[in-house]
Amino acid sequence: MKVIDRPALDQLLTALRRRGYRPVGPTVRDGAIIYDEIRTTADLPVGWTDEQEAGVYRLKRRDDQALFGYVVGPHSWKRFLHPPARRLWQAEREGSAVRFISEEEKDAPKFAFIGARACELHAMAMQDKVFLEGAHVDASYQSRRKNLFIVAVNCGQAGNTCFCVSMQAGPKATAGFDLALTEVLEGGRHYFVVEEGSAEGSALLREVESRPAEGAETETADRIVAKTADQMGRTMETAGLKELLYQNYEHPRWDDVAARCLTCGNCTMVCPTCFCTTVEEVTDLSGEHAERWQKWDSCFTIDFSYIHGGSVRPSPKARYRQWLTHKLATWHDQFGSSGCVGCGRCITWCPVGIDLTEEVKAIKDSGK
Amino acid sequence: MTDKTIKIDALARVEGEGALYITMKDDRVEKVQLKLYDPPRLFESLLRGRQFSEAPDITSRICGICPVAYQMSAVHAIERAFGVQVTGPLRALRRLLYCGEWLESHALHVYLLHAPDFLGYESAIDMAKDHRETVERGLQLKKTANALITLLGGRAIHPINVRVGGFYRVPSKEELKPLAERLRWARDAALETVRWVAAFPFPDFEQEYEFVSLRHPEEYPFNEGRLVSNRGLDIDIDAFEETVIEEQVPYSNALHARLRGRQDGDAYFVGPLARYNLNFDRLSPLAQEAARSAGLSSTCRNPFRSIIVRSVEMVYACDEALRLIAGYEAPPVPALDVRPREATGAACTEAPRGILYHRYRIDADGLIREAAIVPPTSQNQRMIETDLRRFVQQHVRLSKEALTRRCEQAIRNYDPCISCATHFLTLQIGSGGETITA
Amino acid sequence: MARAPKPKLAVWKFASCDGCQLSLLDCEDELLALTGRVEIAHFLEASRAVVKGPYDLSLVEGSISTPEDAERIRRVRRLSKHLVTIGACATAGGIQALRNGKEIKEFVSIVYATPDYISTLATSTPIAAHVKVDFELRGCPIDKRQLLEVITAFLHGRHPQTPSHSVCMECKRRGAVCVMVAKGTPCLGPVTHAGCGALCPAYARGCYGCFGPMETPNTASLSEQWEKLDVTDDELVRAFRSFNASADAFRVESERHVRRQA
Amino acid sequence: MAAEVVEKRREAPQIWTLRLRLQDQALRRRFQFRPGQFNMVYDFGVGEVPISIVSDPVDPDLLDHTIRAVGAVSHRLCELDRGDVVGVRGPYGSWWPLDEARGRDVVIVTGGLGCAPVVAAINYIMMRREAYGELNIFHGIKTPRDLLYRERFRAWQAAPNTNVYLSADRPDRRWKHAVGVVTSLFREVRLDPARSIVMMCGPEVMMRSAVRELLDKGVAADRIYLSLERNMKCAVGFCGHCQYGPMFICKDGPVLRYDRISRWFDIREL
Ligand SMILES: Cc1cc2nc3c(=O)[nH]c(=O)nc-3n(C[C@H](O)[C@H](O)[C@H](O)COP(=O)(O)OP(=O)(O)OC[C@H]3O[C@@H](n4cnc5c(N)ncnc54)[C@H](O)[C@@H]3O)c2cc1C
Ligand code: SF4
Ligand code: SF4
Ligand code: SF4
Repeated sequence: MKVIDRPALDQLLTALRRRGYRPVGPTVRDGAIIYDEIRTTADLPVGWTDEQEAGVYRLKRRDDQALFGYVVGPHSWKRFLHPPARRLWQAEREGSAVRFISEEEKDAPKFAFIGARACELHAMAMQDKVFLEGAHVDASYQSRRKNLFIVAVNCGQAGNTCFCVSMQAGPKATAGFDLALTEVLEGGRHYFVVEEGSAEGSALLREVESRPAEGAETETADRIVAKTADQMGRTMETAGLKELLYQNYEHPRWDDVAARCLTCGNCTMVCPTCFCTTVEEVTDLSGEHAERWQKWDSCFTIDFSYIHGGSVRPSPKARYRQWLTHKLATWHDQFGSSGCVGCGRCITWCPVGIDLTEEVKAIKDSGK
Repeated sequence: MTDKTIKIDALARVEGEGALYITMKDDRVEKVQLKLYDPPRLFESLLRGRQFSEAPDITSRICGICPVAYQMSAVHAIERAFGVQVTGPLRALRRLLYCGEWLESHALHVYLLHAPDFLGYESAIDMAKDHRETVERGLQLKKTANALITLLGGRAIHPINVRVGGFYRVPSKEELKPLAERLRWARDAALETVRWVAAFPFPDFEQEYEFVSLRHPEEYPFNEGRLVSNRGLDIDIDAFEETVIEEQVPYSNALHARLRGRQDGDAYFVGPLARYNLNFDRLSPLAQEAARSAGLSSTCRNPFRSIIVRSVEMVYACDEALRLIAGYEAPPVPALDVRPREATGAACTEAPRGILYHRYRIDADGLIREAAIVPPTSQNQRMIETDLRRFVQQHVRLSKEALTRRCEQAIRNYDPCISCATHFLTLQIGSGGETITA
Repeated sequence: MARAPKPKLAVWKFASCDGCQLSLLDCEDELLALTGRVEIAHFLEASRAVVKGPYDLSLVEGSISTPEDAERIRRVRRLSKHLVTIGACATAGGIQALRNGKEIKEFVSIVYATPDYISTLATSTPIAAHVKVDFELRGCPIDKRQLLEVITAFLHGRHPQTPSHSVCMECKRRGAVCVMVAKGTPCLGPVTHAGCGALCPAYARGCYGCFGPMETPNTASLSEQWEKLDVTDDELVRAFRSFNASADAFRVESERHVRRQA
Repeated sequence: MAAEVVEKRREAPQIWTLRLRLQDQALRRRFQFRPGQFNMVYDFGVGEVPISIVSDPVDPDLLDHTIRAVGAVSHRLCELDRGDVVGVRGPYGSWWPLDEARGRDVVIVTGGLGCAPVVAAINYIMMRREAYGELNIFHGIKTPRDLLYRERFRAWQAAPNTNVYLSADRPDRRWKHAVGVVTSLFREVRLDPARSIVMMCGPEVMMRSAVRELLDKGVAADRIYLSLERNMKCAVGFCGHCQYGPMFICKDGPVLRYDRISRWFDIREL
């Protein structure tokens, strides 16, 4: 373990940029903490925190200058690895011939994620499973993923909609990072305890002013993370959850939640593991050029399950049920784990505050 | 000696739907009727009971060509009611937005609607077959204007960002920068436009007019000023309704307006030509220079030359936009706090085709109790008819076909917007013109 | 593609503001290319040349509010192989449909000296209430990229891709911050048809529903949420009564709140 | 991958078979498929849809696709002519258990208008008729007008050791076959549940009752195979559209063994 003092943290960004990385990380915009390009640590949400509730998010001032003193916002890193819209391929018509042009992946951007949380690392691992570990590999995702450098941050506080502990996905980053920071503001000092997670992480760290961590410092860091674990705003009982949901496809609770659900798709858009996409055909007026564009899609739309003659899931109930059971049950069969990391985004960003932990509990309390 | 009827059932290349009927007997013009037959959409009625804050969004739907004008007149009228004055960068942004609309509307009219008349084409699309580069320049000018409106307003048609008190979101200085680049190109293209249209053939048609426009102590008018004319009118906007009389005519869905105290039947002229004649001294040096080099003095009384004036105003709009961008610093808040109170407020702003008047009576809850809107085209309608009468009388020798084309061109001098003009008028049963050619 | 004779495009206007057809002229980069692919056979706003029908593709703007127009749209339909309505006026009656259901005499006599003249204007109805419509493009105004999509889709013989899900999906894709969750600003995005690219939230205001209802709008649930943000029934009525006031879901929801006020 | 339409055959009104050949030689040589699998077929400017391969795998150079024109893409595909070029990705998905079925009786159950996936299996068996036992083909339709492949059924009926059973819900006067849902025919035909393997595709309601009947008759759940349809964008498990409970129809299916999906089979709007 090493320690970087607050003023030296900018060297980390400089070092990353020197290596050709584009640092992206949390920054304040339009009343929330979102992810975007970061030039210096001043771009981070210095002295900000967030308060979250089902359907409610508010930025608040902290009484210190913490850089990472909040939890997760509406963005997730999938925006960079699995972008909201991406061209898949193009076709040119030349006479009766058609030529297909695939996308070049060699110029994939080289991102450095600053401040990825434990739950987010788990989410990335889940998308890795989807896009990299099956019979087919998503080349675009793969090249972005390969190029990636991750500076994780262990959470110093939990949000009111967080339940990563239940999902065994946090609050401490255990794997899948190059460097992991724990931010400490105590006794007038402001420093970061750094854990190295990869050879490149260690190499990079050598380019930044740091010193070996003292025992007290690592203990403080551990204490902070442990405290966070005790602060979880939500919990979810996961034991037997898959079976519970498999047995309750016809539970009346689905009707109740459907009465509230807007089928707006926000939960799927903010979810860091949701991966579904649609493809649109884009043509121009020349009639000689066509493009296939992939876009984030959601199981809450009617078109999602459309087959000729109608949608397979016309009712909002069936769509909510698909989403929840996919996340918490069928995901296990598909990818060997739950599809939920307990980040709480879908709870906070649901405009009507539907809370999946409550839905699960309701089914558990009265289900088969 | 002949009798002749000119009948255009569906005017083309104007905004909205209108028809023209002229009858001549023994070479004398008997009747000139410009019918604006867009079905009325009853805006004044449906504004009643709406929240004041909805007025800019609702009235913008009166006209897709000049939505910004409606938004500007609405917010200024309501702000006057509430005693709010928007100043500094917010005021500058509004001017900037208006520059965008003028540039857009003028580029549309000059290139796509009016120029084909001078060069003898049915449309700009036909014109593009011989003058592709020119039409493309016009389209790029329009596109630049739309980029400006889109950045400030969210979209080019019915922008979503204008509100009473200011905006919902204001751009940063950075965001405006790339626009400046494009506007510099546009300014050159506008100068090029002036040169291009100055060389068009213009009929001899100098007329005596009463021009009416806003006049501001320092600026070429957009949103503020007194209402003045070259015949001594000089009033505050609050006196508008005492001054302007609107009358119904049996054949049109638009009211005719005239000024109180003038002779019955006297028309007045609003729009670019009026602004130009009354505010030449307020144009930027570059725009003045462009006008002079196009052979215009500080007055111009040939409405056919309004195409040059529009082009000069395009130069001005670019120039002014660049000036505003250069001096812009983002304001601390996107909008001033607005508290409704029981009050009435009126405002006039200069829509691309002339003054647009709004008045609202608002109650203590901020609900609109009464609204009145007088758009430029209904003010110009009588003037157009007067022009046509004179013009046709002067050119009775022309063939019917040629005369018809000339009449259309004369109507387009005013860039009439029929959607605006008929937004609230009485529908005449059975007046629907036939527009289907099957 | 076989170079058959160019398909004929016609643009028709009914009660409207002209904004939707202006969107076609706003396709500055594509306009000339378009004229290379289709024959602009009837488009009064742009050309005095009128080519006889029938037309392969008719774009219809505006609502039907007079008996003459009700007759005219039937003729347009007969002349058109494909008829696409563009904009809220044509697809839902537009803002002028606010008169629908009101005592029209009373409504107009507020302003008009001779309300008798306008007795025929009792309603403003969408085109589809009068003739068969092949496709409806939403928006007040329509989005010009979507208009181009409709035209190119027509040229390629496919269905236009103008998803009918919520504005929220576009809001999130563009990375905007939800104004309702983060600021407590009422937003109609969750019940509004996508297409604008979530403009309003990107400009820090709530969506006001100008694209009309989405595919499965749960207006009741959204209203309940708005009430938690201190929105009154009165305000809810107005929110659902704007440019798509006559679209079923919005009309029903506004009526519900009218009843609750009473 | 670009593929050329080398032949086009009309099967019925609105149904055409396109014979495609991949243009790239190297790709063509590598292309191997099994009956039941499908390709994603792309028409320029219109879109891409999943279509089963119905030709025989011994000749993977030529790929037959029988397409029913229902919507935009399928209509356009049916309008293509010889020499036109489409895009082809594939083959994707699982296949019929035709190796396992060798030496057994095969029961084919289809219904409705689209039954391309089982045609691939029937064609395969026909080409290797002696390798299989009795072949019973059950086909249910709503009205006689929906019987699209009269010729084919006649030809199959004529093959050795092969029976075709047709049933119409709403027959007309000239209908000579059975009346009612197709599953009612099972009662009349002697099937040896121990020797039989079932391959099925068609509307899900029909398949539900067919499965029930067959189970009642003693056919083991792991001897019943179904081909399912779901919306599909990518065909490689990325787009999520084709989920069916824990399955992705594009990669776990489209051919699924009944015992693996029995848990989900009766759930509506799954
Ligand atoms: C594994 C599999 C094999 C198939 N094999 C054949 C075959 O051999 N012959 C045949 O005629 N049809 C087959 N289908 C059905 C065929 O894919 C649809 O008829 C086709 O997608 C309809 O597209 P469309 O654009 O013409 O129709 P539209 O109704 O316009 O559909 C719009 C879009 O929805 C999706 N869609 C609609 N219906 C289906 C569907 N049934 N399955 C999947 N996606 C759908 C497609 O993305 C389509 O482009 C198969 C489907 C699957 C899943
Ligand atoms: S659960 Fe909430 S966020 Fe998700 S679709 Fe329903 S209303 Fe939208
Ligand atoms: S701001 Fe409006 S459109 Fe955007 S996510 Fe929130 S509710 Fe939906
Ligand atoms: S966000 Fe809503 S109101 Fe705003 S432009 Fe889009 S659809 Fe219209």
